[in-house]
Amino acid sequence: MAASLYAADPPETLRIVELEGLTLLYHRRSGLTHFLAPPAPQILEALAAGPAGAAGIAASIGERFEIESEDPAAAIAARLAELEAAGLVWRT
Amino acid sequence: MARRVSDARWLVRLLADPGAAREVGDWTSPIALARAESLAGSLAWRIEGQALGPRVEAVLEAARRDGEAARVQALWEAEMARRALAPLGVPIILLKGTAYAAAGLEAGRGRSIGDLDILVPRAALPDVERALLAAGWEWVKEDNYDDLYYRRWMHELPPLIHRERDRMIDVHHAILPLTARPKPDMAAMIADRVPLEDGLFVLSPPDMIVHAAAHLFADGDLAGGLRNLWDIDRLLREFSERDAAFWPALRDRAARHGLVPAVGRAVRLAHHLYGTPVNWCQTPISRPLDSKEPVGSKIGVRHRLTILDFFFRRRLLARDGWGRARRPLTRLAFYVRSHGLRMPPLMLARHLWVKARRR
Amino acid sequence: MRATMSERSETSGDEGAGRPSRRVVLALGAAAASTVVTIRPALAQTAGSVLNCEIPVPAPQAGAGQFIAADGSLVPAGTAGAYPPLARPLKGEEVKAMLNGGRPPAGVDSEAAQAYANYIRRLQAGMSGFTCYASLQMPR
Amino acid sequence: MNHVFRLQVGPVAFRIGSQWRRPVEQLRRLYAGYPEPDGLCDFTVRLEAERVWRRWLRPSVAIRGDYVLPDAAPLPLAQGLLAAEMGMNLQMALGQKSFLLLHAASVERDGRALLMTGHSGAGKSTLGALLGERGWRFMGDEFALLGLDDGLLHPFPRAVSLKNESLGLFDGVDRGRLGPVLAGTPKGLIRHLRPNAEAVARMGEPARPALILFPRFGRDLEPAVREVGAAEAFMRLTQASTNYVALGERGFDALTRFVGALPSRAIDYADTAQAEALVDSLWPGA
Repeated sequence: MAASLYAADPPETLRIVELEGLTLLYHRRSGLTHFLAPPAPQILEALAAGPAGAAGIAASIGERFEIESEDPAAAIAARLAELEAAGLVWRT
Repeated sequence: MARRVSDARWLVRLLADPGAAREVGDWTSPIALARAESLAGSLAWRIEGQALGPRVEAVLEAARRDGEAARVQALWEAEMARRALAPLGVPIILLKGTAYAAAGLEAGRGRSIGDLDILVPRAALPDVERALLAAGWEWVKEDNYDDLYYRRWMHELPPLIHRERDRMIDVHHAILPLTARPKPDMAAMIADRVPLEDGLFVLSPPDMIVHAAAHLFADGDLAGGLRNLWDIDRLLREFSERDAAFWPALRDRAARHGLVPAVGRAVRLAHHLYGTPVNWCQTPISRPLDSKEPVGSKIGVRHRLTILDFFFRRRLLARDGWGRARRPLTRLAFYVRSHGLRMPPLMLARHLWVKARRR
Repeated sequence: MRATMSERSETSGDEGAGRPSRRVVLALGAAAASTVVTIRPALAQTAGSVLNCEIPVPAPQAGAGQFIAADGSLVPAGTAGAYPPLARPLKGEEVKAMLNGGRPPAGVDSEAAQAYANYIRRLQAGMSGFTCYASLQMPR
Repeated sequence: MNHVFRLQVGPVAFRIGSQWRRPVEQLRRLYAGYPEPDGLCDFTVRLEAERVWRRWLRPSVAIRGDYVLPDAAPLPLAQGLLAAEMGMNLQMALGQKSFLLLHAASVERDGRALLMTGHSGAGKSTLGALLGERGWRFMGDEFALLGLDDGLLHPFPRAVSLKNESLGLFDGVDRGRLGPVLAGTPKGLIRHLRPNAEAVARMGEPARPALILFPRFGRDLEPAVREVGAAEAFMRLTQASTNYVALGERGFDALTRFVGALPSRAIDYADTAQAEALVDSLWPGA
């Protein structure tokens, strides 16, 4: 479970528009529009480099941001579950 | 074009012969007809690029885009089902419109696609049901009789709907109700499945035709029949062009599944209405099943419509230029027939009794 | 959606989706907060979903705990001749039967059902259950 | 069908067929002066008896047509005009794919358009119709059509459906523009009002949008203005659109451009005079 790797569709299949700190994302594959709040867009950015697990994503986000969380990997895992339900990431 | 459009012949003619589009004066009726038969997208692709004027073009363009949106949505729903069921390791075979779109077949072009239909081995049904319920699908109806009826006699689970995406899925384990007279060989059908790139499957070409024909003529009341017959026309053309051995393969498969009459009728009516080119010597058309005649023999090969075919044709064309259902008696007859096909008379009586009491 | 709209981004605004030029603080959010909200069609699209959609009586934002008068208007709890809120939302299928003068939902007497039906007829866009009601109203 | 009426409203043409004469006669009177469609009608609406005998016996009108949704109660024949209007709305809501369809009222002044959207009962329809009588060009009170490629608002000036209290606000208009009184409808008392001659004559002229308003009406509300951010406006407009999801990426493009380029405000008002004053104060360049 903890070892699950997640994948996301390549960035060129997503349309992203920023509106007031929220990310509006059009997902070509599903034809659906999603509103994303941080850290969901950052997770998708991290996955653009290839499949990764929650800890790996937390580390990659940590390179670019000061993360404010007691347990980043657990927090990322919770966000991944939401992204998975929306079809934006899946387990490989 | 004729002032009054009293049946669906014009729609059929436009599909079969796109050049006839130039003869159409007022497009209102053909469009209404095509929408009523869920063929607007197919028609729009068929008569594309004919300079029919900006107003007509705008409506056709919207229909083509709609078909594209339907394709994206259907493939997405299939993908979400695949993700939900992947851990089971069970083959998931797409059926009907989603299968045509996923396999990139001409029949999928512009086609409206409603529910997601999938076929799985019967033994896998409980696991599939559990996995779908865990992934956000819910029962559409909670009703004991329907549930029991479905589980005992039908070829599919009661319909499920996804609570977030609002889309229905029909999970089949057979292509006809278990109570229907023909007993298709489901093991053979599943064994012959064809893989797609993403891990999903579709039926083999002959089985795809057998399923479409069974669905059209051995089950149901022919509602939406023109669209289903159009699917058959497109599939027959594409498969027979691709594979010289297609016709004999179709004949063998139809015989194996006990569906020669339905497939024969599908081929005859598709040829008759849509001009499908048919290799009459090698098709299942009315040839006695046990015929030992060599292929090409004149005996038993008939491409003319039977008397019964004419009734089917009458039912298929029963819609006017306002999109209204016509010929109520013919429709009623086919409705009654559809129940007769699904169940033996006693069971049918019980079924209708329970339904009536619940009103 | 509401959760997302109120919970504004913690990244500093000038970064956008691009590469950050300096370290910015990113809050990963409470486990329960939602970070993905999908835009759904404003009209229910399939027959199944229409029969399955739900209408709370009354809508929480219209005043939880209020009673429903015979004409469907909301009145203070305990008003004589008015009916208490329903403990569970009604399914589209039940509402359809009720609006057509058919059988009331299980556990609801026919006069109360009349009041609830009137309440539903008064629903307006934006109130819980309106989309469901509107979809039911749309003729096939 | 026995009785047929063809109607052009802005860029959309309807063919309405009825088994009864009356609804078509009422339509013809209500839409007097509208152009006849030239060629293809985009949508077909049918008013027909639900069962054969219901054509004569307690006649009730089932609303059918190209696009349909699960069964609803039919309307009594006396409300046949309403059935026709609902039938046209239904075709637009389910079948219109050439524009982004917003459930909104729109009016135009100086070549620029004001869009008002909100819950029904928020007053957008009444407000749109009123402004249309007071110097603005009325473009529509029910649906606004946002062009997917040009980003313009296209007029769709159907008859305004005035409900209950709002009827009194239009006492001054030419009586000939009013339809029959329809009592006891699912929405109470309804009377239709034909848009004025200018609105009809210019139904082919789109306008560049300039302001989005989310009005809210309430007798106890203090007049107020609140800025609405682009994200909130986007969200609210997707919920006010019947075809946003169906249009896919084109809808996404059109709507993000729309909310990104325009100011959006929510306004509260307790009477129409307040609303008019608020609109005037917010109108760019006013």
